[in-house]
Amino acid sequence: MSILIDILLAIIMVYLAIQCLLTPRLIQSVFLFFAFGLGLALAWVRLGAIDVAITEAAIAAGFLGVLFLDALKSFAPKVSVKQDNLEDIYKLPRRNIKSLILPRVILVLGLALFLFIALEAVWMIPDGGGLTASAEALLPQSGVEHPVTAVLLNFRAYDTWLEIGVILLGLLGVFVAGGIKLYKKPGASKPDPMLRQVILFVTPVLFLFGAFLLYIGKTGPGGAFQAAVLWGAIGILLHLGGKPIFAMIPRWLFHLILTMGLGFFLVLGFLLIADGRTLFEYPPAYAGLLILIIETLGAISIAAALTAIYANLNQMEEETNEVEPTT
Amino acid sequence: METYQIYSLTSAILFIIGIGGIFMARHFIKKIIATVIMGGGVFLSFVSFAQRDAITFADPVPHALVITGIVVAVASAALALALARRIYQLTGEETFTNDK
Amino acid sequence: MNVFFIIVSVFLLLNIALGLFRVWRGPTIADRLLTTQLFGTTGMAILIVLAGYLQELTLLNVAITFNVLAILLVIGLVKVWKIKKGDTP
Amino acid sequence: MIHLPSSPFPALLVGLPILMATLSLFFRPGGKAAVGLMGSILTAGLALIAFVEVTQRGTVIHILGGWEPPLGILLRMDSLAAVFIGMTAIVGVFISLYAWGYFRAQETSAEGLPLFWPLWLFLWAGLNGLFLSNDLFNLFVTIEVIGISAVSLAVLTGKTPALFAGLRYLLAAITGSMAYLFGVSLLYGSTGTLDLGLLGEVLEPGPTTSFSLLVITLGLMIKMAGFPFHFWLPPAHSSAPAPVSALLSALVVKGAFYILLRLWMEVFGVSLTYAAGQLIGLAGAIAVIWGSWQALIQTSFKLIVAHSSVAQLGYLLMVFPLLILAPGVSADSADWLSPAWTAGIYQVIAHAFAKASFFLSAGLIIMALGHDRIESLRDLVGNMRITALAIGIAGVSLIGLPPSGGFMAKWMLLKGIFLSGQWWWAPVVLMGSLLTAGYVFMLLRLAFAPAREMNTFRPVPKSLEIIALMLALGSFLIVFPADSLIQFLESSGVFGSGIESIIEGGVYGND
Amino acid sequence: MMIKEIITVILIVVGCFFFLAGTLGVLRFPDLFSRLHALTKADNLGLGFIAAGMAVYIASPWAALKILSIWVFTLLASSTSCYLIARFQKEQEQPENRKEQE
Repeated sequence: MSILIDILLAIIMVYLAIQCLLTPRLIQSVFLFFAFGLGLALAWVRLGAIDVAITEAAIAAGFLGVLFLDALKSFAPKVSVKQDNLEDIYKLPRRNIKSLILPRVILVLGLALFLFIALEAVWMIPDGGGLTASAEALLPQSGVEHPVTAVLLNFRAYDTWLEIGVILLGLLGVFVAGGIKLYKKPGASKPDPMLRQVILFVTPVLFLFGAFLLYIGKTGPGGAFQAAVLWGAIGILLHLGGKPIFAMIPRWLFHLILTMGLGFFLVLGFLLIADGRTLFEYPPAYAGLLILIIETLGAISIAAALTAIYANLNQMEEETNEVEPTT
Repeated sequence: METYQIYSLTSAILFIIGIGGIFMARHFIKKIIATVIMGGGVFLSFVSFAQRDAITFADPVPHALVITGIVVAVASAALALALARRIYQLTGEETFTNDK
Repeated sequence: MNVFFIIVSVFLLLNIALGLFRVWRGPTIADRLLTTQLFGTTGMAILIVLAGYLQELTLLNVAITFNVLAILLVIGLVKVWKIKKGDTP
Repeated sequence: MIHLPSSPFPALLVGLPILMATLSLFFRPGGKAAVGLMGSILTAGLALIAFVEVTQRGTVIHILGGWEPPLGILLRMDSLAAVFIGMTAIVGVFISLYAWGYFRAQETSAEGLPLFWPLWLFLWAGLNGLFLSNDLFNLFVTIEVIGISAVSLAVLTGKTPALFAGLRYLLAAITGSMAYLFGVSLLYGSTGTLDLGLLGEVLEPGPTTSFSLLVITLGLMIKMAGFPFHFWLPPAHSSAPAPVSALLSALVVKGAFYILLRLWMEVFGVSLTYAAGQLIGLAGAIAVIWGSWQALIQTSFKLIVAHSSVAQLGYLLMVFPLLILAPGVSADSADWLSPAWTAGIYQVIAHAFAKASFFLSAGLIIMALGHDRIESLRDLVGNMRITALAIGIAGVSLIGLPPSGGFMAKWMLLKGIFLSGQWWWAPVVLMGSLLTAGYVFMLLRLAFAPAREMNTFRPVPKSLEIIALMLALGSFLIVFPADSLIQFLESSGVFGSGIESIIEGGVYGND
Repeated sequence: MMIKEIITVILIVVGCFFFLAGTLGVLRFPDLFSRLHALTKADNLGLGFIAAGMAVYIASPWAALKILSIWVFTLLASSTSCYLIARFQKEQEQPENRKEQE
């Protein structure tokens, strides 16, 4: 009976995914992408993955959605807007369709075949049993009570550490690709009074709810990444409200905040190695405390990185400084 | 048919839709969205198997992997967006058709 | 009671599916955007109902996360359209 | 339980570059370079110490967090990983030295340029992590670290062609890693473990395994620019700054090959089919011919070198069919397997040295001329003697003339081809060498030709030329320790004894 | 059935009715503004009823607070975005933009 929910949800998700890619207008693609994210979050809920659902809501639909929306601003044509109906702004240029038909037919047929094999593979999958039992057995030694947090920050802490590095790396990549715009104060935009009210109201909520998610990560769904996005949202809001925090603090402090999570994690690991243990092998008595510190610092760092990614992208078009040729 | 099977089949479909989108969509943004959809399919398959392997709770390892994976995918998508916007800013191109 | 919750969830999902018809039909962009909003509200309702059905109160956290970030999205939207208005004389 | 000696080196090899990368962020451009160079030298030194440790103690492991697989992650440094890490260290430190001089000699204001150092150290950490990793998902994270840092490095100049190439590269990389991850998901679902060693023991053939083999192989082939997916490589490698091109070509694409080799040999042993091997070999063969041909008709130096990379990577793909004998065919000699995969490793090393040297020379030529159109290479010998020498030596190794490392690789490949009875690959190897000779000699002929008009060669730092030359010489020097190197590779006991015995004996030497 | 459950059922059924009304409005009403009106009013009311119903069912003050905040936030987001969509449409209907309408 409850399977009806799943079937409907699956159909809706597939429809949204296809429609999102087929629709000719960019703005609609982005909106359908939010809807797809919501559908996916419902699917995670149905599969009992609340942590994943919160992450999806926070970072994949929320943060990425904001980035996509911001990109729409950039892709709006800068000339000849007034002649056209606004509807057509995001319409893609039409090109010769005929030359594309044959390769596309071949591609679609190939994909259909691939889909068939994939479905067979997924349907016939043997039951491997998973690692639930071993995770459950070792959970008491991990320092936390929530199994997903235990895996993320203790059993597979190495992956999580690298992942914090990946976010920092993403920020560096954005710097390289778009120029470092972060430290410049944005152009004189008069702050919107209504926006300021909203920010005043929402910021404490974001902060408190983020802290709440971080805190309950020890015992239930929630944790550093989800909290980080909510805290990052504060930075984004402040940026939108004309208060770019990273342009206002000294640079070394910004770098410190940015690298704090990764650095503390790593230095702790090295100290543990010096102590004759292995990387990230916490002493059992302190495991809970260390995980909490790592999560807090990590969340702040990730929040800073996400804010910086957004702020840098948001200011990308502020001034066009041509890059001089090098090679 | 069990719940997890519906979602694992859906995951394969989303995966293929994503691949198709990456090849067939022309606009940069749509290609990037397609990679995210493809990733969604992959993560869905992880989590669907986790639900199958549930005992007292669902298998936490795939959940953790998926959280890591989502964050990594978002970081790559952000970089891709930065590149796409920079290209548009410098050349006005929004597809690969005229690059060289 | 569980059966009732399932029926409600299915009903709400069907509601979304119906709304998707508008996405397909249009005719204006605003119409299509509207439906995404319908999806958002209905999705919240489904999350709340599922929270009761699965006896899993943490689902409410998912809904709250979605909500607070939806506000961020809306503010971002204001910004996008403001820029565009600047372009139109 | 695992009976292998534990060592802190694997963890340090990943941690140290990231620590230095993080530190370098705090400095201004000049300081970034200094910290970055120091980080490179420290990492290289650490890698060599770790290499020596492996030669003495054999395979060492590092159980992260003290949690054993399947729940935890294990870093394993066996002889194969040690060889790759050592190669990365040597090539990496030379390229770092070159980059130090190269970026100082450029008068440029591209804002991102100082970020070369943190990005490169992250890339190095990712490569070390990849070579050491023994966990399918961790491999995904490391290839993402490598992918993001490689793309960022490729667009360092911020110019339009580089941006286009970078976006193409990034989209290809994401597609590849997501395809890989889908395979990982299916493998985890069907076995309940992510650890390579355990997976090899419990994996059973079936449609799911075959499909994951397919998507993982396709995904990694996209990452290593294997034949139908090579489209992103030439623009990305040719539009990057010279030290970055060298890194991308010499090291980054080898990461995907390393995973592919490990997975085929250690994990998928039972479910490999003869046809799968032949198919991937065919892709390699086409890449060899097509890439070399494309290199022959290019008119810019960097594009020649980039297309030549496609061809040389094709040789790596041709290793895979040799690992699987045709049904019913028994090999002439018992040890048919060893020449095949050691040929792959040798090709990786020889190509890393030669191609790094080529790209570094290309950077010098651009520095001297302002462009890299090949007709201007006339009288290169008269103006930049050392660079011309480097190109010549590296070219000889690329062709595979004795006594170069490239020759060793191709000779062992041919040996593997004939021992496994798959003679039809031999003409491809020879044909590839012939075409390679074509473009290398075309370059050399131009270099020796008298100048037609006054070519204005600006002076370039001699130290940079010497670095390029030393890398070229490196591709010859690797021949001398060949016997001990092969012995060392085989000593890891992972691949040496053939696929069947791996499955029976287990990987950790457990009992 | 307990009285609590009866209240829940009634509230949720009323909520569902509003949702249905909203969707039908979106499907059937002739122009954007009436569709907008239908959707905002109906869905927010519907969500309110369902939220109230579930709050009664779960019967924990902490959860009730969360549900209330979900409702408030959804109201905030949806009314702002409705206003935006309406303004967007208004801009399109400026004389120089009038070209494609229905």
